[in-house]
Amino acid sequence: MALLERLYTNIYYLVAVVLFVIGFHTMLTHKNLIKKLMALNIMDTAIFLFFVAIGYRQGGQAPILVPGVEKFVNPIPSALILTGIVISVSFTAFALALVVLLYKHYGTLDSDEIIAIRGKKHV
Amino acid sequence: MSLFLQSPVLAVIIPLLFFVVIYMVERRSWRLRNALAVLAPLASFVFLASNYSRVLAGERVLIEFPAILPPLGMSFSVDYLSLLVGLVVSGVWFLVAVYSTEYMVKEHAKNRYYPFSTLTLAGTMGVVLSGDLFTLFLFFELMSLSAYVLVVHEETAEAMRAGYKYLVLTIIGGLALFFAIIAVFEIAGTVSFASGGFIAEASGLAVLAFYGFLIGFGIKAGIVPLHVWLPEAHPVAPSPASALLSGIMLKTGVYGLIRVVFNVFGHEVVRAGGLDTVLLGLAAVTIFLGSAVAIAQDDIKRRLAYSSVGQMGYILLGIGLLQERALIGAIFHIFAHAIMKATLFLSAGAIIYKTGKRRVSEWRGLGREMTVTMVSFTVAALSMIGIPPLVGFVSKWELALGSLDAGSWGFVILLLLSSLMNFIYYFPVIQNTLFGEQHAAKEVSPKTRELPLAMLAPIVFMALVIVFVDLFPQSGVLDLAKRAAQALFLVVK
Amino acid sequence: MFSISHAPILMVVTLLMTAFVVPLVRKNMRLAKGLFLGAGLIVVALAVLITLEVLQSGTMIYAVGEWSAPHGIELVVDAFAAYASLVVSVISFIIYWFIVFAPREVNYEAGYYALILLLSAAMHGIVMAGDIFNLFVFVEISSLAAVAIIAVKGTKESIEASFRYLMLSALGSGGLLFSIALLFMITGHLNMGYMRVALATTAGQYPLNLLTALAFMVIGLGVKSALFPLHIWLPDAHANAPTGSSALLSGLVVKVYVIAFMRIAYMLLGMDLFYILPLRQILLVLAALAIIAGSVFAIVQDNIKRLLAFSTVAQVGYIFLGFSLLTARAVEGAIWHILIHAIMKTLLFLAVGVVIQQSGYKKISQVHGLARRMPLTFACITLGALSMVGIPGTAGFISKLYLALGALDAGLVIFAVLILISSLLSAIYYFPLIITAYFGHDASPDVKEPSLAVRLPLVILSLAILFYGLMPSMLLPLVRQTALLITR
Amino acid sequence: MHDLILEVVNRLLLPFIQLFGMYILFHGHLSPGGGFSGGAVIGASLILYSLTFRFAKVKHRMDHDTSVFFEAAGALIYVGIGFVGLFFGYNYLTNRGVFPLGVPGQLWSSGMILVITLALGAKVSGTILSLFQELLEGGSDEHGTP
Repeated sequence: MALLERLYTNIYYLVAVVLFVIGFHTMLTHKNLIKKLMALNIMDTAIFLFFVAIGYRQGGQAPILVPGVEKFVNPIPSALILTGIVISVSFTAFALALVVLLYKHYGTLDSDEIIAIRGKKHV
Repeated sequence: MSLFLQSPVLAVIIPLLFFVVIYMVERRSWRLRNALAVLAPLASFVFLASNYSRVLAGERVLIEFPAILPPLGMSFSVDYLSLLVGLVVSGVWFLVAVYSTEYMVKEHAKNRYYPFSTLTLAGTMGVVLSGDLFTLFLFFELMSLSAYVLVVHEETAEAMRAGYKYLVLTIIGGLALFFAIIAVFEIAGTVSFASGGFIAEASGLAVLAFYGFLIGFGIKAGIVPLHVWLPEAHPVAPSPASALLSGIMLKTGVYGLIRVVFNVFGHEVVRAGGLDTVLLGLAAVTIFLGSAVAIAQDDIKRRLAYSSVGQMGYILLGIGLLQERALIGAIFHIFAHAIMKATLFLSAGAIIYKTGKRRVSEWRGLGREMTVTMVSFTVAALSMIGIPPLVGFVSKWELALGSLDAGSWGFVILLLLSSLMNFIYYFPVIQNTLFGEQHAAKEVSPKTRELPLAMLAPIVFMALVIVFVDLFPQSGVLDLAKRAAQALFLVVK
Repeated sequence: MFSISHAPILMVVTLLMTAFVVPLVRKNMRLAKGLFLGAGLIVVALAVLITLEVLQSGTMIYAVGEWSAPHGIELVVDAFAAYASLVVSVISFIIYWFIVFAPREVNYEAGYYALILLLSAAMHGIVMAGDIFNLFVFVEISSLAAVAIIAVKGTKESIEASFRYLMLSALGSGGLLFSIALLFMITGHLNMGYMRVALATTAGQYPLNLLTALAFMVIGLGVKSALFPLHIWLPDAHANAPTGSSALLSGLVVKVYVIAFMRIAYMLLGMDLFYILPLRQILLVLAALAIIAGSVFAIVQDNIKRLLAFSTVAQVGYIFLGFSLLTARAVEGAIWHILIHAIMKTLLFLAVGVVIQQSGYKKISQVHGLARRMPLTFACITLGALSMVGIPGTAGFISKLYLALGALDAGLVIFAVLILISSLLSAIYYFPLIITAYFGHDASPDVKEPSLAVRLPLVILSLAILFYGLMPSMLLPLVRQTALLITR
Repeated sequence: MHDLILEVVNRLLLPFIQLFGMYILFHGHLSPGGGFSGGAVIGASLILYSLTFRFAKVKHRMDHDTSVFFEAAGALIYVGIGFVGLFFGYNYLTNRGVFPLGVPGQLWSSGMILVITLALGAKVSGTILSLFQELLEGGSDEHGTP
């Protein structure tokens, strides 16, 4: 029972870790570059969830100090994660641009094939 | 700034400057280039010689630049040993430079040879005149790396191979030295030479450092297990460069060892650590193997190179005995061997220059056409064998006496054995060339005549030195060697 | 009005603003180039001012927006930050110069300049940040810009390399962010000074969190700084980038992440904690592996730029080694090596880039006798290589000297020997290039030296190598102070 | 491709999306939201517009240069406004004491934050659109300004 209790109170962290592992696994096992990118985003999301969960309080509201708001979440993690999201978006956008170019040059999105093509050129 | 104008520093800086100047003017005028290349060692010689009276009065000239490369600092010093070795280096270098102006006419890439020869001189003078281990190391590397250019001068596949071997071993040696120096610095907090040494005891790290020095200097000096580059690198270089490599640059290795044994560790610590046994063992192997292998060589320059290995063993023996008279022999042999080997390489080079024949077996009867050259060769060879009153005899005599003083009969026998082997590999050459019949007269081109003066004069001059130094004790070489050895054994703690 | 205290933020802002303006004036390339160089020069001047100020009156703390710590964002300019931004600004200005005057290698030049300025701004931000999240943001900006300046070349190899770099870099960022989250959980702060104070009491309570955080930190910054087993992206990325980018990436960017790591170690963890945790041993082992493996991989390379890239892996190992040995002289060696390797590797990459541009030869086996056609360039390469090997009289000797002395101070003779072995290995991989170039026989007759303006940076860097090889006293006080910060 | 339903619905929706984006921008200092979220909404609306109507037509209205201009100008305003603090003798990016702060909770309050939010909105929407255009144009002159 204590274990369940503990799991429940840490549910956000738990989910974050599970998401992270899913992302990591996908990234390692899938050959498709787009899927790799999606996996990367899942991992990022997991970390964001983790970070936001640090500052979350059950039933808390947005931390804007107007009358009526008594219980609010810690604003710092949220603010940081906003930045994190921006960074993640830029990464993704840039990576997509590169993927487009890669497809143009190699005609495939399969990482193994790309390596094979590149390897042939070297020989 | 005035510090830089002190004469010992100038003896090092001038060749360095000349390197730059030669590099700049060589495309405009080859005459100026050659003149500068000859002038550089002469200037070094003069600047160093100007310290003669000061040093002989017992003063140790010391110039320090602590600002350069803290925490080690840089310093130059002149004492008896550096004076003797420095004068030998610059003097022989001057003669070889004169010789090379004529010899190199037939060679390619002269614009590379002259500046790098001068740069090597700067390195060598720096090694000899350094006042601490770090300065020594710095110039040692400068010398070794610029000498690489001389080794591979011919650019044949053989030369490149030999050069690469030389380069790798040089780097290994440099790193071993580097390790040893920082270990010394770690132990003692200083790297400046002090009479009697500054290492207190032969601790584990100190012994490790000693082996580092042994490897570093041993590679340069061609001590036997580390000599592998030498018989390949010396013969492939142009003859004047061979003379410099064999006659002079090997000496920097043993010079460094002398400094390490007497001015860094101190002979007492070396003896206490049992390190002299290592030196003696190596010396015995070096003497024996160097001489023995030389017999089997037919290529004259290879034979001379192996002979150098054996001769380095003598000097190492003189150091390892840790005995004053033996050290006199060793220091004197630095001078004697430099002169003898330079004469041998230059005259052998002259023959190759004239006839293109490198093999001893092809030299039959050449002495009739190039009599002066071959007589000089003979004088140097006899001196190598140890015939009195030539210089080679003096060093062997002192070494043998030193061995007796130390109670090591075995080394006397070894010296005699080595002399015998010297005889075996030099005498046939002399016999063949001077007295042999020309068995195939057609092969010798009819134009084989005596050498041009610029090549002949240095050879003859050195041959005369070999003959007369010992006959005129007032020349002071032996005296200087004695004083140097005494100073090294002086313990001031 | 503008007192010296604003200089730190002005450095970042100058570069950022120029980065945004340059694409707007892309129709007028002369103006764009002028702005590009001007910004670089201003930053060099500011860095010199900051350095003098820090040497005179100690650490500068700049609270952005008048919000002071723990809530606000601070720039903490201590001796280390001043030193690092001096190195970054000077070396990157030399590279700017080269990029502007060398033959162009990219299509969209103004964009390229903008990216490089952005990268420089981020690097200055990283070395000065006093707030770990701010540091993270700058790390991200620099990572993106670093990837972009590889991809701008537009060849398929460069795009493939930059994509791989991007993915690994993103993974590293994830790790870094995760570790920041964990550290924030333990300490409740983001300002590194406050975090250290909080850690003093809470580190014992949450050892697992702390260890996990540090593991992710090592992985995150390790990927970005190419610490040995995480270096796999580096050779391709650095070898396929345009010349200026290669120099910038190998000479500075990789090292800035090491600096970030060092700053986190002493500002956030405190060296006591660093010593207690197994971090030091792990880093020592990884650094040793990096030194050996980087050198061994470099030996088998024929492509010159790949060779240089692998050599960077080994050299980063030196910096980590010196830092984690933690004796005063070893740390000084590591700090020297940050500067000296920046000089050497920039010189080598620029010079090799010049060779490739002028002759089209990319491999060691192709450069036969090229030194006769390009004597100055190859003289510079030779000097750089000698310095890499650590020949005394060149700058590379200084850092090796200090590192080896530091290893002996720490009683770890094995690491001193390791440094020597690695020097030997670098000799083995650098000398064939030089020997081939000087002694080969079929020189291509139509290859020429580049213009004077392109040769100038090479000459300046070569002179710097000689100067620091013999007279390092000029920067010595700064290096000493920096080392004191870390080892106190 | 010409899809009537898509176009009509789009025409109807677009003003509301953009208005919402504007709302988020202007209330960035009062409620959850701000420069990035608002800019993203506006940028997304522009992408939607480009997707629905033919690309050439959109290009005529808002070409790549314009989006790049917004991108750079937004960032410049943000960076530039920090200097105002310097001119008044404060640190970079200072708000308090330099700008009128107003009454908390009202639209015109909190000094320069609103200006920054708007600049960021321009920057973000410009960036998103220019990235999209970049991808459409096939990255012929690749420059990935993040």
